Amino acid sequence: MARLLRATLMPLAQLGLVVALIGIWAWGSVSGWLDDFSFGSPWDTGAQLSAWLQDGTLLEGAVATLQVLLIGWAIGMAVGVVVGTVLGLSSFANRVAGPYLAFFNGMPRLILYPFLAIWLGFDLTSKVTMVAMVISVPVILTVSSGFREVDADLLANVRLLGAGMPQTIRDVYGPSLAIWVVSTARVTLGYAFQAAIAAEFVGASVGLGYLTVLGQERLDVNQIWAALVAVVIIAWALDGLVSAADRRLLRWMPARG
Amino acid sequence: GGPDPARGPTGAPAEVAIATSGTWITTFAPLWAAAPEMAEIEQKYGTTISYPGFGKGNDALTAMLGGSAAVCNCSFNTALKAALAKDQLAYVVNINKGAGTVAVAATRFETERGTDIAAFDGGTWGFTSAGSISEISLRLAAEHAGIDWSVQDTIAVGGMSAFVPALQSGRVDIAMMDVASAAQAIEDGVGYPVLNTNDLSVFGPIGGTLLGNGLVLPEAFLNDYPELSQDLVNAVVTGLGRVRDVTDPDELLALMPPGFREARADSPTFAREWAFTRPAFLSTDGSSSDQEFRDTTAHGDFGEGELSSPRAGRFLDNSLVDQAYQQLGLPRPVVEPQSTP
Amino acid sequence: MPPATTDIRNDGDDVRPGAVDVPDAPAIRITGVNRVFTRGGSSFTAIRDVHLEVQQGEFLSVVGPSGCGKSTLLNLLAGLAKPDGGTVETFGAPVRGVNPDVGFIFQRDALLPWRTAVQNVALPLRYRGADKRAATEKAREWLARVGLAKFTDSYPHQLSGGMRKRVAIAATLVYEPRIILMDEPFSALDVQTRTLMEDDLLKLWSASRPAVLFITHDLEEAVGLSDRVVVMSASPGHVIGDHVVPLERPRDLLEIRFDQQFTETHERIWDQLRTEVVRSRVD
Amino acid sequence: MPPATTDIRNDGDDVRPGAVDVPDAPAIRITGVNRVFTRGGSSFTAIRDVHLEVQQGEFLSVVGPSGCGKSTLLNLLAGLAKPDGGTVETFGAPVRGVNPDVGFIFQRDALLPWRTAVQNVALPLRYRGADKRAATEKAREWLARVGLAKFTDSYPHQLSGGMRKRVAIAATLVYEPRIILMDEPFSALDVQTRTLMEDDLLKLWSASRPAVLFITHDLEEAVGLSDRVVVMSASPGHVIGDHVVPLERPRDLLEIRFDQQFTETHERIWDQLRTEVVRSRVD
Amino acid sequence: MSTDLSPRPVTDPSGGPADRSADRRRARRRTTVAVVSTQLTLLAVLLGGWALLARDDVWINLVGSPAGVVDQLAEWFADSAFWLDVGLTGLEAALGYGLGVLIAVILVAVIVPLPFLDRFLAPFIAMANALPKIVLAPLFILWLGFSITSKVLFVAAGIFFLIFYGVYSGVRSIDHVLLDNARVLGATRGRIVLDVYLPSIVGWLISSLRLSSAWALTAAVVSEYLGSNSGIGYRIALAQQTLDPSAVIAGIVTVAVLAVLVDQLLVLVERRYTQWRVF
Ligand SMILES: Nc1ncnc2c1ncn2[C@@H]1O[C@H](COP(=O)(O)OP(=O)(O)OP(=O)(O)O)[C@@H](O)[C@H]1O
Ligand SMILES: Nc1ncnc2c1ncn2[C@@H]1O[C@H](COP(=O)(O)OP(=O)(O)OP(=O)(O)O)[C@@H](O)[C@H]1O
Ligand SMILES: [Mg+2]
Ligand SMILES: [Mg+2]
Repeated sequence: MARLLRATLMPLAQLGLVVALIGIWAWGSVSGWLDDFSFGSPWDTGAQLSAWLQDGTLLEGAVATLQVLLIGWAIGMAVGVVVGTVLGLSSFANRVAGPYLAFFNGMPRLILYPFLAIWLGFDLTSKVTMVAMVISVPVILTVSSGFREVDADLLANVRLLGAGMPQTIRDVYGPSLAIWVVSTARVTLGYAFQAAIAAEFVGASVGLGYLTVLGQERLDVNQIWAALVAVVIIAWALDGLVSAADRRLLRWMPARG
Repeated sequence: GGPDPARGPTGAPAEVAIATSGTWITTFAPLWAAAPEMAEIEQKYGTTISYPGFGKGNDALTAMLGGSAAVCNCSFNTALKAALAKDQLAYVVNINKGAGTVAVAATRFETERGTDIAAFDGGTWGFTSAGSISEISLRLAAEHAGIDWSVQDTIAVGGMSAFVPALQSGRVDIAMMDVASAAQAIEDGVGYPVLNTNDLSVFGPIGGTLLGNGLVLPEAFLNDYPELSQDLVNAVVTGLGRVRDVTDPDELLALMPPGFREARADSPTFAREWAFTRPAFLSTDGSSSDQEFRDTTAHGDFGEGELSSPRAGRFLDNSLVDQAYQQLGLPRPVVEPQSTP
Repeated sequence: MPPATTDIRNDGDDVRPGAVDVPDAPAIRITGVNRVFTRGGSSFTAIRDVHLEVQQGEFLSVVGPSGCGKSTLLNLLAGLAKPDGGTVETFGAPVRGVNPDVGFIFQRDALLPWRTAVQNVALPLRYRGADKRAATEKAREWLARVGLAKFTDSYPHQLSGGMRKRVAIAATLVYEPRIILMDEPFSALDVQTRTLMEDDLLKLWSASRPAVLFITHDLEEAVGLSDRVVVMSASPGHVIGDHVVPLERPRDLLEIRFDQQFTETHERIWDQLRTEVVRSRVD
Repeated sequence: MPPATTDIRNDGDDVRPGAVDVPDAPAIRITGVNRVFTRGGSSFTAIRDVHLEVQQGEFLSVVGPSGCGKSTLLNLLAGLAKPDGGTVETFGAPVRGVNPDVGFIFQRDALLPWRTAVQNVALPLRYRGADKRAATEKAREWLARVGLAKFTDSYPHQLSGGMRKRVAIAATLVYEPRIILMDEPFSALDVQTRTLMEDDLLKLWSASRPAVLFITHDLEEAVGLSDRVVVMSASPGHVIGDHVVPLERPRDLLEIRFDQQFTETHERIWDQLRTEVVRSRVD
Repeated sequence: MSTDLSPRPVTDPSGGPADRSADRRRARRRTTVAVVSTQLTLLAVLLGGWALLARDDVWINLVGSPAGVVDQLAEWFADSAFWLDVGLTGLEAALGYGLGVLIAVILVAVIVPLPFLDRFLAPFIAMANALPKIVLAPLFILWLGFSITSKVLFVAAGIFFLIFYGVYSGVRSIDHVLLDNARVLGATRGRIVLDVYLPSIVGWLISSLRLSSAWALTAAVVSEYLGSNSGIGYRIALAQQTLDPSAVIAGIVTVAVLAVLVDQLLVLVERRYTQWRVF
């Protein structure tokens, strides 16, 4: 009973917070405390959203962005995990790549999209590459440093039990790194969104990033909010998936509060 | 409104920031050429004048609305939109007319298509970003040539620096560029000019006389610092007069602050740039007419009734310019006749 | 923290050149081995000049005061660390990299926390190419044998200390390695479970006759199980006594304690050990 | 992995309301306590309806088959987990949150890997406000007492298994808690070191007379040290036997084994335990 | 500049007798030589590739040329205004970084002991994480002006999540026995944080700190790029407007080099705090 109560209470409380925030926003906008030009208003944003919903703009934009995001993110994660693994296993490769990675990581990659676009064309490929490029470096760095946290006893044990390198990776490195990868997955999801949107600022005629640029161009904060609401909802859903994966990957862990 | 800026010794703000969309843009030559007058103002009021530059006009305006700049040098439509939605603003002096852009097509089309925009039907069209003046002017030109814009392949290249490579690599067939990119593209042999929107004789029939950029002031600033406001306008009007009649690019460079000269080291390219830009000044004396107001707002995505509101009515303010010519004792220059599409 | 070992990831050369065993070679031959640790700048000799031979099929126990280097010795045999002098050979071939001939029951349990008990036991079989079903079947059998039939699907953190140890034992015995290294395998078990498992161990051993190197602190256990008991000195550890256990096999572990020869051997080793421990305390 | 405990971070109220002790209350009173774990959906009762009292100054041992819930019991007493029924009291006050009265020697060693031996031992003193110099001094003394004078500045991973255990013991005894919970503290030690430490423990205990709850698998140890030995059944664990040890104090641990009352008590507990272990195996 | 984030070249932790340790030292020196020569080869290949690319008309407008970039950098280095800009960007990044780290650590410290708060906030944090901060940059300017405040906040918003999720996962992977032991030994909450949490999460913390230091610089540059008249970001924006690709690249290189330097600093810190490790 108590559990049931707790299970329903939490979403209610969360909903409550959302409603309260919108309430403050609405009140601020009515009372003039928040001026419409800088902060927009809930109803105008709502109206914009429903208009987009009706004419299909929103769906089209969301699909376009999601496509870039997911493909780019998957590629970025995969490249990151693979390269990170190589660097984690070979100290030589790691030492060679170190400065290059640090350099690349330090480069403001978000403003490089026009270069990519001209090189690869103003279509999906360049946007996906952009997303993958932005997130793969942090993934490489986290994964390769995760290797050092792996318990040496466990490694010794499976090697003695007869595990070869692939098995060691699967049975020891993989699960030990899972928690790192999952945490990276969350963070990179955020960066992937940034990159996808930044890419859509340029060279796009659909997508949520395009819609926000339009909002900026028209000085219409409501339009920016409306696009962001869509972004946030998608993000929330994706994060749900990540945490489901997290629960599945890490179910061996002692119960945590 | 932002925080009240600290006051200098003479009661003027300690700093007057003029937010502009882009630094050392040739289109704003009158502003840069007003440097000596600005220095005098700094002296007179014990203030400092700065020019924070932004990638886009919107951001410059935003900076002013957010209170971190006192004055904005930005495009007419953007400022009007803000004036309707937020604080009352006034457009006190016009700096250039026309869209400030040049359509450039890839060299490979030069012999075959020339300046016939209609010939680009079905091709790829480049501009900076969706909703920008670059897109609008390109669309106007295309539609004027009888092209159905909605079926064209359009690409927002993002930044100005992407124009030349995009054209060169064949990613776009024709693009509406800022003058600097256009000059560069042509100088590099990548493209050839198709249409200069600064040239009223060409663009007038297409989009009418567009009010380009100008100084925009919050009304509060005007009321608080009437004298300073007037002096700023005087400076720009002086600057405008200074550059208007200069045909020799080197002579022009000599009028510019060192920063500008540094940024325009390549003189043949700058010569082209100047050739493209100058018509934008020939068609203005700093003031703006109601007809121009109508032409410009026609492309501005305004709501019904918005433009007839009293706020819109107060936006355009030629009085300071008129006053400037009186105070300065300068004759009003002859302006090219207005043209409507 | 694990006892530090040289990194096993560096030397991938698991393939031992001497894979062709010398037929009559002892299962284990350790000659003049040293192991030195640097600790905060100064170096510390954990074992010095250790000589030890274990014949194929022999069951040898090692006893010695805490910290005398017993675990260190096993690490060398397993190839998890390299000696700083001397040679370590199994079946006549020097140990290079991780030694595929040995099964190792660690002093600290090293189960994979993300695998259930049965998956942990099935692991070595799977590594040896058994198919999943067969491996799981056999693992289940073994878990039943160590009294954990009801806990096959528990994760290690859900097991008690003794249970984890039993899983680790099952995981090593299940694949019948030719050499078994056991580091205090039964110390976390209650007397009864312990006796049962000792019995099991002896049965298994007499069936497939691996060489066993068994570390324990329980002298009765050492004498009861082994053919030979080796006593190590306090650090720097080296072999100071080698006692043959003159008891017949098969042995009944409960009965044997009352055998006179058992008591005598026990007494002899005990005496030697006592002196040693007192010495190590005094230093 | 540690046995999972209900999350102890939930209740920040470490301050026990009943800080004013009831003078004659038993040091430990456990009444009708259950502890249930959920494991892969189904629930599993680790201990059921356990009743246990330990008087102030009493030395009590608990024995029982592996996995019967002994560690679970200690976790409840230390306030690291909450019972799923029944009450757990120390000095007459219910245990809420971490119990500040107890010292706990864990079955698995729990030294901070990033602190040297002496720092680990000094920790509880520092937590109790001792200044650094005094704490280090005392910690050094204690390390010497457990035979680790030469290893004060080693990190845990540089110590052998038995050494780590000794550091943990020193870290608990050093601050003289009123209740000491010990989970197989000596099982990783060799016989001699073990005897020395048992002696030390008895000396310390008779000096400050804490209540001790001692878990061991070594019946001789249990009988030799305790006033009373409690036998737990196989899971779900509960108390099935309570044996008073009718031996005089002070005791000489080496001599006492030959005392007839010792042998009798030992025999009696052994019999009960055997039946229990066999039962747990058969289930 | 060896910037390995992954396990250090794990050498034998035990020294060994003199002849062996000399052997090992020699071996180590040999690997270092191999590493450096491979790095240099790679560098040569990359620079060569770039130089080749720059001979192409399209590409030189995009990526400039190595010579152009070097010229530009030389010119900047001699210019005190450039160093002021570097200082400004660095200041914005540092302040934003400090702020972001502070908020993230405080939030973790509040959330971890209060699981209901954790569950309550989780979706909001996830949403905020996904919010493209780059869209917010203009709004920050609108709300806060183009003052240093807006940039600092922008930077903080950019790196907050890296730190937050990093520290949070670190806390989750802590060994419970250590916690329990410390609590039983009488550690107060503060001491537990100092003695158990911090040392256990050092690996996570440092790795997130290292990742986010680069992002902090990026964020500072992006916010300058989007609106400012000083800082390296502004120099990049200016170079784009004046169609000077070499200057764009020079700006980007400056930022990246700055990031590498900061990273090296953090590596030193890391060495200091992870000595106890086995490796
Ligand atoms: N990584 C290391 N660095 C420094 N010293 C070490 C290291 N590992 C072990 N030692 C030292 O080597 C000696 C032998 O340790 P070892 O673990 O082999 O002892 P042991 O005989 O197994 O003891 P126990 O019975 O207590 O497990 C000890 O003094 C220990 O401190
Ligand atoms: N977190 C957990 N989840 C599920 N089951 C658990 C958990 N912790 C302990 N158990 C179960 O509770 C029972 C008692 O465990 P406990 O650790 O108390 O045993 P013990 O008496 O200390 O055994 P040993 O002597 O082997 O240490 C065991 O069956 C164990 O599997
Ligand atoms: Mg050992
Ligand atoms: Mg236990």
